[in-house]
Amino acid sequence: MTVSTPVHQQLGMTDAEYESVIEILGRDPRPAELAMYSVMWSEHCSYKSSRRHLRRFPTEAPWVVVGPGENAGVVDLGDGWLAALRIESHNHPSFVEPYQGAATGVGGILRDVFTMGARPIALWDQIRFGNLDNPKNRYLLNGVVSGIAGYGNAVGVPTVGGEVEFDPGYDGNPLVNVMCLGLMKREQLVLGTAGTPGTIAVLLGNATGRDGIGGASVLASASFDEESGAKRPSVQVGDPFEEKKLIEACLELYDKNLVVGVQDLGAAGLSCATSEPAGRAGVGMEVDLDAVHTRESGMTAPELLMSESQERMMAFVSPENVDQVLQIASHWEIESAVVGTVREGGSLTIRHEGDLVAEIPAASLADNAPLYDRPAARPEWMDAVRALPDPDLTPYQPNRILEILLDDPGIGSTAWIHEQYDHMLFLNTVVGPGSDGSLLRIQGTEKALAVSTDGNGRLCYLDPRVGAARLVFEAALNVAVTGARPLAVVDNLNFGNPEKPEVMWQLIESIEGISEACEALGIPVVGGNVSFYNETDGVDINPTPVVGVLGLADPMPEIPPRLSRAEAGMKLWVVGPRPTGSLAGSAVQRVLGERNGGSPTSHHPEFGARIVELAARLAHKVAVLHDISDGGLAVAAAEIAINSDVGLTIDTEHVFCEDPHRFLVAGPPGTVDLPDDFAVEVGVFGGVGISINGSMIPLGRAADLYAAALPRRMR
Amino acid sequence: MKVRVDLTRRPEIADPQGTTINRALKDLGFEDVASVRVDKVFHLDVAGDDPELIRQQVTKMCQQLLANPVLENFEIEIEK
Amino acid sequence: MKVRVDLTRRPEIADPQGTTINRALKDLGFEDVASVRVDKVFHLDVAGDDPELIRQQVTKMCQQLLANPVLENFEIEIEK
Amino acid sequence: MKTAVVVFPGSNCEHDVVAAIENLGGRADLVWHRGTDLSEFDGVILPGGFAHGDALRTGAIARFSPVMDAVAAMAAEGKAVLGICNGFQILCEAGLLPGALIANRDLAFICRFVDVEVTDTSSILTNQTEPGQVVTIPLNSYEGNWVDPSGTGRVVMRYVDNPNGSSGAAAAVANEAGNVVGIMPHPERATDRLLGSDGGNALLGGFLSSLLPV
Ligand SMILES: Nc1ncnc2c1ncn2[C@@H]1O[C@H](COP(=O)(O)OP(=O)(O)O)[C@@H](O)[C@H]1O
Ligand SMILES: [Mg+2]
Repeated sequence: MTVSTPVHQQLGMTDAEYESVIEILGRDPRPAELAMYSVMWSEHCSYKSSRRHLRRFPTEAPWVVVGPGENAGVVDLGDGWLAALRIESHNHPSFVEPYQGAATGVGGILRDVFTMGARPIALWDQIRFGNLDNPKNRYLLNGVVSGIAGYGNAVGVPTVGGEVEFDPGYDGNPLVNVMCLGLMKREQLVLGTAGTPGTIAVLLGNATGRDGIGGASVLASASFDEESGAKRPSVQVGDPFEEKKLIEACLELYDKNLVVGVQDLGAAGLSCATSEPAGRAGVGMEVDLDAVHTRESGMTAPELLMSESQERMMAFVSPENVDQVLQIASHWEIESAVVGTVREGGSLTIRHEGDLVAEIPAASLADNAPLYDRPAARPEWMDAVRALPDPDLTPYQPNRILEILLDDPGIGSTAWIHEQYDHMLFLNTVVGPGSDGSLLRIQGTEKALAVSTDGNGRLCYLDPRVGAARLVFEAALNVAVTGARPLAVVDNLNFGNPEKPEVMWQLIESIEGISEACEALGIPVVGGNVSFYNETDGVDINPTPVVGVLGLADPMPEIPPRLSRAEAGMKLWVVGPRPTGSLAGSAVQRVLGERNGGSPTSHHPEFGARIVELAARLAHKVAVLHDISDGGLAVAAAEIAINSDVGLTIDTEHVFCEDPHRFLVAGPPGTVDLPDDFAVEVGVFGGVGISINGSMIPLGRAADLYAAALPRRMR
Repeated sequence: MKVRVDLTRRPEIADPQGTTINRALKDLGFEDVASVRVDKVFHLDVAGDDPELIRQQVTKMCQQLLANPVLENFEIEIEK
Repeated sequence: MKVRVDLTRRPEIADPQGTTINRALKDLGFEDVASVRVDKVFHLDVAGDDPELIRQQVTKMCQQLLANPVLENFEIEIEK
Repeated sequence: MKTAVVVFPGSNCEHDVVAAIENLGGRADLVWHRGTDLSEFDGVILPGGFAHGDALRTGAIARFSPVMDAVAAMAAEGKAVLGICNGFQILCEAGLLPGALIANRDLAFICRFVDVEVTDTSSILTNQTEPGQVVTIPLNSYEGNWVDPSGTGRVVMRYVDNPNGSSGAAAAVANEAGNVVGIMPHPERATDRLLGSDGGNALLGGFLSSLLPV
């Protein structure tokens, strides 16, 4: 940037936005005030391009305790138990520094959840990269996985599942999303409110440094280009040890009922942690920046207000409890400081070194944030792409195609990833990574929670509405095959540059698709996140909405289905609509090097819901349930054979088709009663290989390909 | 030749480990310690006898693998 | 005063990191690298102006906390 | 008979250990690392986790926690002292067990079930098992690679297929008397078939049966 650029533009603000600040204040903003508006009104913090479209989501259900808008969604599990869930992206920071970017992403999503009063019990990661033949992508995958492991393992929250996708579209713009689930008793629920006048604001945790000044907000609100290197100094370093102490300290505060509200410090740091709780409570606040404990000397007011130093929380405490709060902080060996007092009226008044540095309406940072209705238009390339023919499979034997699929890093085993994550801590993980949804028991109850997270940029590129809807149905089915019924959805919308009408159209269509599916399944969206500007040198990523579905199994199946429970002599059935045979957007199309194209098979709302319910019921009776997704029936069936170490003979058509609402069942003949209107027997277990319509792979070879697909490329 | 490569963390980047070690030293009664920073050193044994060539080579290694420019600077010393 | 403490791994102790980095360097085509050892350095800032006293103090820190005699030796250098 | 489970800042397996002990009919209480009096306890377990964030070296700082004098005293009295994962690392740093733990051979964190074979039954961990008995328990560590230049460590359990380069494939190590044991995999995570294995019960059962009355 040249020196002559006005400050507000250097801070990423448009002239119009600057004008409305002047209008709100009735004067020119002071530097600290301008800094606050610039971060709070950034795309990342204000959702200014997506807000009006997010209203489309169904968000109500009798079991919703807290919907979108708070730090995390909260749903009622019965018997006094609540679950808190949220998903976040850390795409741009992870490209700049994969280890720290991913690590601080984990730290951030954890804070969103324990801010609500819940103990974080599990994490799921959704990570996307360009192809692994490019060393840069191997470096990124390695750094991101180490970062998630390094932070998640050390902070003591297991990462029990996730999702990984490779596509050239993510070259230069990897996606790193993380979802967190927390558990609490009803009494522990806390909101991000500043409470009533007189309430004291106590800053807990890490000292404030110049970390990530404008980091998340600026990085996540502007596209990459040659300059992105110049943005590097704002890299933040995660400290899981500090976060672990912060979690324990906060949970003790909730137990002892010592806080009226809590707000984590994430993007926009103190600016957000003071203005948002005050805004929500309709009060004002006096803040003394000199009280903030700092890591570096000589920090200016704008720096203190914009710093994104990690592992910090703001607790709002009644005066009589302040001493006890400070004691608990020191017991857990974390720093704490009284930094503010809640006041009548809506004014946020901030002092630094004796000067008044900001005096603004607290609510204006959120409520008056710009709201854009950006132009949207269906890309004109859509028709051509959707008209592309399906790949011709006739030159290939089925076993050859299956070999290629099992050897694909996006389809093969993810053990190389999830064995770097502690996925067993807390002794809840009944079904962990490596199958469909994860199943976590709630000890001391009959209940268990199931989660699956799913995304598919290739499908959403061909049809964002159908693609996004199918994701919700797939995640719901992944949850159902563990014996759970879907309860709620969180979504993470990873898109390109919203200033392009095509990208806005993709966003709106995806939101429509997610909403349709949620309505069909009767589940609400309780939280989410939007990540725009995922483009590099003008090229946008495939539209990549990611959804996480939470389900409740009550009771949990006594012996849950597992991919490893098939035995010789068992039969294999496929349940669901007859496949159309379409290969549009399929894994086969990709691994055969064909251009991503065609019109993906649409979802079927009533049918989708019925299939999910059927799977949830069957899960209490059968040995193996597995949903059909990437690689179609062939890969799903092979995964059962490989995990159970038993051969399998399949005889049916369209084995690589990925049509939605379908799952596999394995069990002894005659013991499983399936609705014969849409259940078909397709195979029998036994023998030394996986044989598809007479074309066979030795079981050992299939297992080796599947196991080595990822590690052999990372060596 | 023996080459020493010092990686030093950029000053503006937080060093949680150093902070924790500093706290531990204080707890042990070492009050006079103002700050602790933890860094890494590589000791390389590189074939060849032209210090300049080796320095160029090691510089490449640092840029490509050994150092993370986002977090740290590197310094190369040809020892003998 | 600024003090530099070098921990050097005892030769008989395996160095997985050094081995891994050495392999990675070879993969990148740096054939001339015979061996890589990775060690830790501490940069301490200690109050006081008597180098000898400070050396004694830092020696204590190393014996008590900073170095693990099973794994490593330490070397103290008073920088200024 | 009561067991102390020490909680250091950064520990994270303490609740799992208590649950596993109680699941076997034992009694266990959490003790914060600043406590100095363990006289009411018959044995002590240092649980897994990341005490002090593994700063400097795993266990290096935790070793100086006030509670460690009491732990050393119990070790000297012949009481049962068990370190699991990070607890193992702390016992080595404290000099209560020989050797030290360094980074895994392949420089990656490893979380998965591993088969571990009993090689020596005269320890508080293995006294209820048979020589050669193989149990399946989860490993969960980055610094699980035990080195012992002194050669004095007594390996009581070894990996069937050494996953991390540990010398002698050691998974669990005891002092001469056998009352102080460090184990790298997590027996408390293998106490219920539903979670994949109950192989840890034989080991924790051994620990409980070896608690001396005060
Ligand atoms: N990045 C990851 N981290 C942890 N577990 C993962 C990751 N990617 C995939 N998994 C696990 O691998 C299994 C298969 O993933 P996926 O193919 O996405 O399942 P599905 O197709 O049923 O949604 C799931 O159990 C998932 O949790
Ligand atoms: Mg699935």
